[in-house]
Amino acid sequence: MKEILLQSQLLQVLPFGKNLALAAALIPLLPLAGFLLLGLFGRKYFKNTSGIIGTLLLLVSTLLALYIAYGYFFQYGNVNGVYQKLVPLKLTWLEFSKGLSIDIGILLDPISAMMLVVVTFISLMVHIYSLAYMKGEERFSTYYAFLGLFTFSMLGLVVASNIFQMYIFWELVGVSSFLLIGYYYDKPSAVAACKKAFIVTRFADLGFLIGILILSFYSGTLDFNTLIATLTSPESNELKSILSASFLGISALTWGLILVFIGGAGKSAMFPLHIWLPDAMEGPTPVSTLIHAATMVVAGVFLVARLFPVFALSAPAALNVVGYVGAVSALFAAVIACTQTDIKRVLAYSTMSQIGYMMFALGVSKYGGEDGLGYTASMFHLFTHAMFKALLFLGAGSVIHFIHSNEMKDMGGLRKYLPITHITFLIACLAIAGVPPFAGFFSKEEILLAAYQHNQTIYWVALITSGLTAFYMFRLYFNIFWSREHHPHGEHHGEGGFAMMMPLVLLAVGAAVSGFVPFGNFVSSDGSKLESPFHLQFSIAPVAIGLVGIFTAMWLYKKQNNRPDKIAASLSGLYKAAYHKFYIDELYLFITKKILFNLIGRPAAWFDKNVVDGLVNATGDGTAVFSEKIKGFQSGKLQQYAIYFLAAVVGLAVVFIYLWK
Amino acid sequence: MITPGLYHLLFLSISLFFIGVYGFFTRRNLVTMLMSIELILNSVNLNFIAFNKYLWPNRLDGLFFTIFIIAIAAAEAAVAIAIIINLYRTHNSIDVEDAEQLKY
Amino acid sequence: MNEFLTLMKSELVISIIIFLLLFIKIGKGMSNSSLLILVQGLLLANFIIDFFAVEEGVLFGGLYKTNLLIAYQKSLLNLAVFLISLLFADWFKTTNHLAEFFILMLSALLGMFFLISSGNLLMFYLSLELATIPVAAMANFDLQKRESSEAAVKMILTSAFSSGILLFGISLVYGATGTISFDLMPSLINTSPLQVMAFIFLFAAFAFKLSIVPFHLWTADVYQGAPMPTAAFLSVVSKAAFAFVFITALYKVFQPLHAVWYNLIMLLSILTMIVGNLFALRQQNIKRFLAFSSIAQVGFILVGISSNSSAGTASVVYFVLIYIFSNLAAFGVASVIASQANKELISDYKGLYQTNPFISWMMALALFSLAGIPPTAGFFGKLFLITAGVEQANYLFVLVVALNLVVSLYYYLKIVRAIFMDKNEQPIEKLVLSFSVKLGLIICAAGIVLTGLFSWIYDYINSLS
Amino acid sequence: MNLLSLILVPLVTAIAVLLMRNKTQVRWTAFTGAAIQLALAVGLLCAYRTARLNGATEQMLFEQQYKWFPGWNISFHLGVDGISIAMILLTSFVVIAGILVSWNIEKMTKEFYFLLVLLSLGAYGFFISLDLFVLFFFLEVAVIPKYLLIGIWGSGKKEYAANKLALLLMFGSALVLVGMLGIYFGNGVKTFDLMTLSKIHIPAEVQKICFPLLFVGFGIFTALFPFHTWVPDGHSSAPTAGSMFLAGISMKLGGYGCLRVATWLMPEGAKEYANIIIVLAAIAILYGAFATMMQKDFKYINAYSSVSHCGFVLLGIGMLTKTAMVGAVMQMVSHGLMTALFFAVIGMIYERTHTRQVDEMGGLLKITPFISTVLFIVGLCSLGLPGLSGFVAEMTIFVGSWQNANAFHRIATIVACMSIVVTAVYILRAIGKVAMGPLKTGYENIKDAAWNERLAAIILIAGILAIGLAPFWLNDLVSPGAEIIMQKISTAK
Amino acid sequence: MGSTIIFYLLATLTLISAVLAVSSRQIFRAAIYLLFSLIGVAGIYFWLQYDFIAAVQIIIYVGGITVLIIFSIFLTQQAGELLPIQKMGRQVFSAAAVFCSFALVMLQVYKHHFTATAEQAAAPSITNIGNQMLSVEEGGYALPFEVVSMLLLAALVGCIVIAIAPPGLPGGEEKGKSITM
Repeated sequence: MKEILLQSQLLQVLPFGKNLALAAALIPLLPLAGFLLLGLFGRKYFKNTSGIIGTLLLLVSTLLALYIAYGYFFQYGNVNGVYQKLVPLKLTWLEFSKGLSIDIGILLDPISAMMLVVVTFISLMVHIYSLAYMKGEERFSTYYAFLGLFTFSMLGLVVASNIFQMYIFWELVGVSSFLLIGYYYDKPSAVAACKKAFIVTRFADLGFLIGILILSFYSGTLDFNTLIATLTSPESNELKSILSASFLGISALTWGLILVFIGGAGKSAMFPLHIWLPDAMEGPTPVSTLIHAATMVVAGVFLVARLFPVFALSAPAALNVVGYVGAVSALFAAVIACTQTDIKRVLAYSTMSQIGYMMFALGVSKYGGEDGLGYTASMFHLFTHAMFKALLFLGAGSVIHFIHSNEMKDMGGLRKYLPITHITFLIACLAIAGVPPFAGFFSKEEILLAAYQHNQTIYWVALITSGLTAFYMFRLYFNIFWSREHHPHGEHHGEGGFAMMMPLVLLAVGAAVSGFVPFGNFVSSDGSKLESPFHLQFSIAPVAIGLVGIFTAMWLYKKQNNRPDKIAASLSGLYKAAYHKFYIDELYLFITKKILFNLIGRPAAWFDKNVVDGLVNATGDGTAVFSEKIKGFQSGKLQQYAIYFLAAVVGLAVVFIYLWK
Repeated sequence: MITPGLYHLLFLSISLFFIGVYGFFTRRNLVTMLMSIELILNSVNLNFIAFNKYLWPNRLDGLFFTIFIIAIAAAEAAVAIAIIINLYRTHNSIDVEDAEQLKY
Repeated sequence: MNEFLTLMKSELVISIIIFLLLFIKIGKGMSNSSLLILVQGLLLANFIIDFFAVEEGVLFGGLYKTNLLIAYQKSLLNLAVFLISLLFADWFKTTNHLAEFFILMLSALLGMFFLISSGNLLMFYLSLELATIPVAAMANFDLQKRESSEAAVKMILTSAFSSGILLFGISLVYGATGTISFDLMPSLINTSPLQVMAFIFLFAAFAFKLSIVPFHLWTADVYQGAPMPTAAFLSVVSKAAFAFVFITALYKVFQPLHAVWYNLIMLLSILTMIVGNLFALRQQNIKRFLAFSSIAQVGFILVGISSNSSAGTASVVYFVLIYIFSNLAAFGVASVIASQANKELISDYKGLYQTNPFISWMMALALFSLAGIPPTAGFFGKLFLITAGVEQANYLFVLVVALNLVVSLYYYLKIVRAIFMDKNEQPIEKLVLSFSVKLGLIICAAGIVLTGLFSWIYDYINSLS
Repeated sequence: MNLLSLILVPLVTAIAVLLMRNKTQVRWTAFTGAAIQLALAVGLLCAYRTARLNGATEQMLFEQQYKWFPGWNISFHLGVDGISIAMILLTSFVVIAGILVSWNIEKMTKEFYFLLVLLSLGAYGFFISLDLFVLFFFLEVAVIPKYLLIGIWGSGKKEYAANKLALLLMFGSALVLVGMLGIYFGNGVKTFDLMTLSKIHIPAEVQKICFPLLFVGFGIFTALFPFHTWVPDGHSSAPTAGSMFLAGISMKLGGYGCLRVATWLMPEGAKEYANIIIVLAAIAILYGAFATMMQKDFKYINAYSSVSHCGFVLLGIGMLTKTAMVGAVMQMVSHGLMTALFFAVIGMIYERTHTRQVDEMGGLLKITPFISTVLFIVGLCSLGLPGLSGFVAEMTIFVGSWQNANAFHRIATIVACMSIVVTAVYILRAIGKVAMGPLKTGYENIKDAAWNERLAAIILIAGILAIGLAPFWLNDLVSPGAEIIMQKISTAK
Repeated sequence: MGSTIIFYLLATLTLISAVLAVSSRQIFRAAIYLLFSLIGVAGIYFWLQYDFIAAVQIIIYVGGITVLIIFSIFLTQQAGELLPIQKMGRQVFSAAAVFCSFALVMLQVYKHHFTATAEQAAAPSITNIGNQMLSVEEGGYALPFEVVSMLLLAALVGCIVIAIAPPGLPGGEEKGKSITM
């Protein structure tokens, strides 16, 4: 098979290291193998061992990813101080026309190498965690199969060398997310949630698709490297034509990029396409960790980062859109997060808010050099966020595992029962609140700095959000672990053993120390090294505002009291609106149910049934009626027949003698 | 008084023809309808003879046609009458309007 | 004398059979079943003999003509009559007048042979009467039935009337041209109004025999009332013969009036198809239904005739061959059911498939062939008719013709639906098929399927015309 | 490779089916025939590729020509190119799956299989014939089996549906007939031979009349709006295998005809009417999708979705770019496999739950994991999930459509793209109601798929995956054919 | 002049009898009027000097067919009963149709310029007729003669079967008697 592919020149392998290509290819393929193995035979043969199989396969993947990342960052990736974009493997998957083809390939550059590590690592953590968390589930092997599918898809997405390849895996990620959210398929709420997630992201993907069509049409390629090269070199004809083509006064390039961004916004739950994310918490908690906190939701950020040169160099207007959407989402989600009582929903809104951070960091960034700080910061935050948000979710998972409820009101005082969870959760909270020296502090600092340098409005929004973040995280923390005393009922089953604790601890370490990674050395907008400056005086304000948030939360929630209710009452309008997520869901429901269904779907069905069908039936009925009408000619009267006979003869004679010669 | 010629004969035969046709259309008795048919055939005969006499006397085609028509008329009449008699047996009537069972 | 024997072989054989039957009848008489077997044997022999020593020639100073195509056409008619003798065995066995029936039928067949071979208007007229009057008598052979006598009366009187019209037309043609010979007429005929009128009078008689709308009104009534074999004979043999002679008349004799008759036929073919289809849609009685369906089929034949080319002739002859198989199979099945179960309504056919799968399939096959659905031969037949006919026509005409195909499918499917799909508490009980009926149906089925697929059949006809 | 075998095998199978004595024999005979045919189809693919690799450059390979009605210049002319082979493969997959799925038919088994095989015979013949007349012959051969299959073994308003289907399809073929004759007499040579016709220039005024006739005629088969009305009723009333054949094979006859006959022979006509085609196709796509959203009957859902999906085929053809045309062929193959599988699954579910109302089902994933999994796969394929065939086809069409750089084509493409969202909505809604949610009472004891159903599903899924995972082979197969059609179009005025 | 008057007299007789034959309400009288009309036509043949045809007309029509008709009237009609009157609408419509057709045909006939042959006339003598009737050569009528004889035979057979009443019908024979020729 391989020979045939090579012969037909569909498959290209860089001359440079077959091992690298193989290793890189194996990273996504191993989880895929896990999916196939467990999906096809898991129920029958690996009922109990599927978790181990999946985990082991992923472990290998993780090691390979580390190997690749190490090799890339420290051995061959950096040529003359600039990180190269390497394509060790490329398979022509579907050729539309000359030059325009979907290739399945592997693109290695700093962000994809970084993402490989993040995805495999978080996924591995989740795999391990799930060994205990999902133990005894009926569809245990299916679960691991789906996890494998998701990991495969996500890895395929991050290494995509071709924009269409990214779209392919983008969709696959969506569907694995759908399957995992709907894991508890007999719960109607889960079914609704998974459908919602899929459809909303699908809607956004429509934008992505059309964006791809626009970009590919003008650039004549789907390959990322070529695409970026053509659309960023000012003298290329392609760039000229895409800039000169315009619709509603906006250039085709801007349109294309905005549409692509809509796809990213959908997946990353940016306002107003965020509505699926909170509902997606219906899935098992480890799934939320993996998909809806650490990996899939940052795909949008990754996408913008992937096309960043084009955004930054050729379509700053589109980049502005990215920035503002990110900022709005960050603030918006933070406000809602303050009011939610379901702990996973709080975390979900927090995720949305943090991704907003990453987005606007990209939005305020420029290409190259010092101005590219936002880009580096965004990626940095992506990296650290993955750690602490995964930790938060897994911690929440432990809590839910213990309590069997998602609601804050059922919790409180758990610090005694769940000590490890408590500590790790606290670390994560500190990290996300931006308290030094935890990871979040460093990445957030850079983002705020970048925003401060380029866009003051966004900076202030970000600052407020930062305070709110600290507040709602500690609201959560205090509500779970402090507040009222817990009175456990029924049997007591500890923290869930080693399998659940080990990921927590590992991630806590990550959340604690990953901020010290000199990120700018590795990831920057133009591939060259970026010294990330550290301004002590600048970080006072964010840290201060974060501490204010933490202490407010402490004041309100550490002990059970009625202060929160009072405040909620005094802010009743705002509180209610935020509690109801600003009624965005209702708005969507109105649009879909009332407008789409009633104004388009129903008329279409009606039209089909009555007009189109009706016409056909009417033709039939009309013929029958007509046939009934003329039956009088066949009256059975002999003499009438003779009269018709004569009349016909004479009539025809007249016609042909006088009229129709 | 004009000396009779071809056109007189044709007028006669065509009149006879349409008198027969009229009879065929309006007579309700089957036997009288048959009589109308005989009138029609006679008019045709007259036509043939007239054409033969006035236009094409070189050959006797018209004459022979007439002879054969007369023979056929006899055969036809015989069969028709047989059928009518049978109809009379089954319907007990030879009114054409009683034989209108088959229709539409 | 030898010449007479070879050229008029078909007619002589038929005459001999007629006289043979006459003697048998006058003499001791035979039981119906043995007589039937004898007749079937004779007709088979006749059919086979007719294939040998076929020659072309002219007799009686031009009154009688024959050539290979005419001989082939006669063979087709022979075949049809033979099939009739097989398929309607059930009816034949119950009648009191079997020999007479065949005498009349063969006389009519003889008339048709002379008709096809006729060389002048007198022969044409006489053989036309010979082909008609016995059939009218045949229509009355269900002597006790009211419908039968009504049908016979309608047939004899309307055909007498149409003969009157025909004769009137002939006399005008004679007056205008001074000849009744087909050979001389083409050079003498022109488009003067009188001749056009005379032609239309003549045409009306053809139209009457072929049941072209609006001269078709007798058809359904007669088919419905007449005994099954008579109806089948009328709808298949008689129509075929008149179609053949119609072609000769139009293509050879009235060629100078082509401009007139082309338009006339185009107009009437559309009218015939539409009216035939519209009436067939609402029929309940199978015989009446088949009558209207055959009217619609004639519309298609007219399309082929309108081509005015040898392709037209070939396709008409070919279609007639297929039509013989299809229509006779349909009539045959209807006859089995009518004779044994005494049911003639389409609604009685509901659930037939449950009890009688064989005849159900035969009926379906026949109907599909009539509807022109491949792989049955009807598809080819219709398609070639249309192809031949549309060569000089416009798209609209072709479209109307094609749409009529769709409408006709609707009512053929109605019967198929009744047979195969509709539920019935009391379906027709299991019927016993005699050997001859089975044989007849199988021959028809083979014909329906193979005539189309074996293209040499068409090629042969094409080479004749 | 003798192409005649593609016709003879079904023919022999059909006759053998009639001769068998009991139902088991009938089933195995039909199955064997279908299996041989599948092997032949795959063998044909291999032989074709080998021949091409060995440098065969003719447009059609394995050509055969027999005399058939030479008086009309008709010949039994057979030959295949990549497009035909793709369709033949599709047919053989669907046929064998259809036969397997119908394993439990007890009512008139022999007749049922006979008609199925006859239908497949029509399809095979259609795809390999290179003579318009022969093509038309096989097109119509397939009509009556459909009618009987629906009318006898169907359910619901089966007689109405069967009638409607037969009449509308006949209406379509009537239009084809007129167009065909128009070409025959309009080309000056009086030939039905496609290869000859493709080389001569049919006068523009003839094309202007015949193209719409042929395109609409064939279009009716492939659910061209507004002549699609037979699709919902026909599909939903048919027995499972009937629906599979209808949607999987029969509708493809139309698409193939539109491409091979109308577009290829009459490029000027195609150019003239391309915009109308696009508008109709776009309407069909979106309108079909919206109409699907409102359906409650499972079979109607898939039937309407077929309208929508087949709209893509016509859109791809109407766009008149090579890529879109390749996409159209791919969509035909893909939709054929997918919709056949979909109907198969619906049939399996219906046999177990005895209802087709999605509201009355629920939670089937719990008790019938195999069937439900297949339902998921086919649903995802329908909504265009990468890795499954639907995605490949649709994306090819989109990319190809987008190559027309003007607002009209752009809008049509975007409209078509929008349907993928609507598709997601109705597919997920259906799957959600049927497979997910709490298990409805009364279904606790139903059994999962039997071996024959599993095999059928696996065969079709294999086809779907073969295209979805490795589309390049199909692309390679189809592209040269599309290229030739495009060449004709680009040289036309 | 005399022959002219005779022609007009014969023509008048023929037409008036014909009109009466199709309008009389007494069927027997109608038959007699038909007889007169046929005799009138025979007279015209005489007048045209086609004696043979005139004789045939009288023998077959007057002697044969009319008698046949009168017999059938006796067989099927209660004597003295008046014939039913056709509906007025039908009468008017028929008359109109007939008149229009008549007008058209007459118009065409009168407008048409008939040409006549210049060749020598053949005498319609019995010898000529007899010779031609049995000749098989060009201009002979042996074959039509045969055809007509076959027709008469067939008609005879048909008449016998049909007119002899089967058992069970009014006027039928006794049950069980088979009908032979």
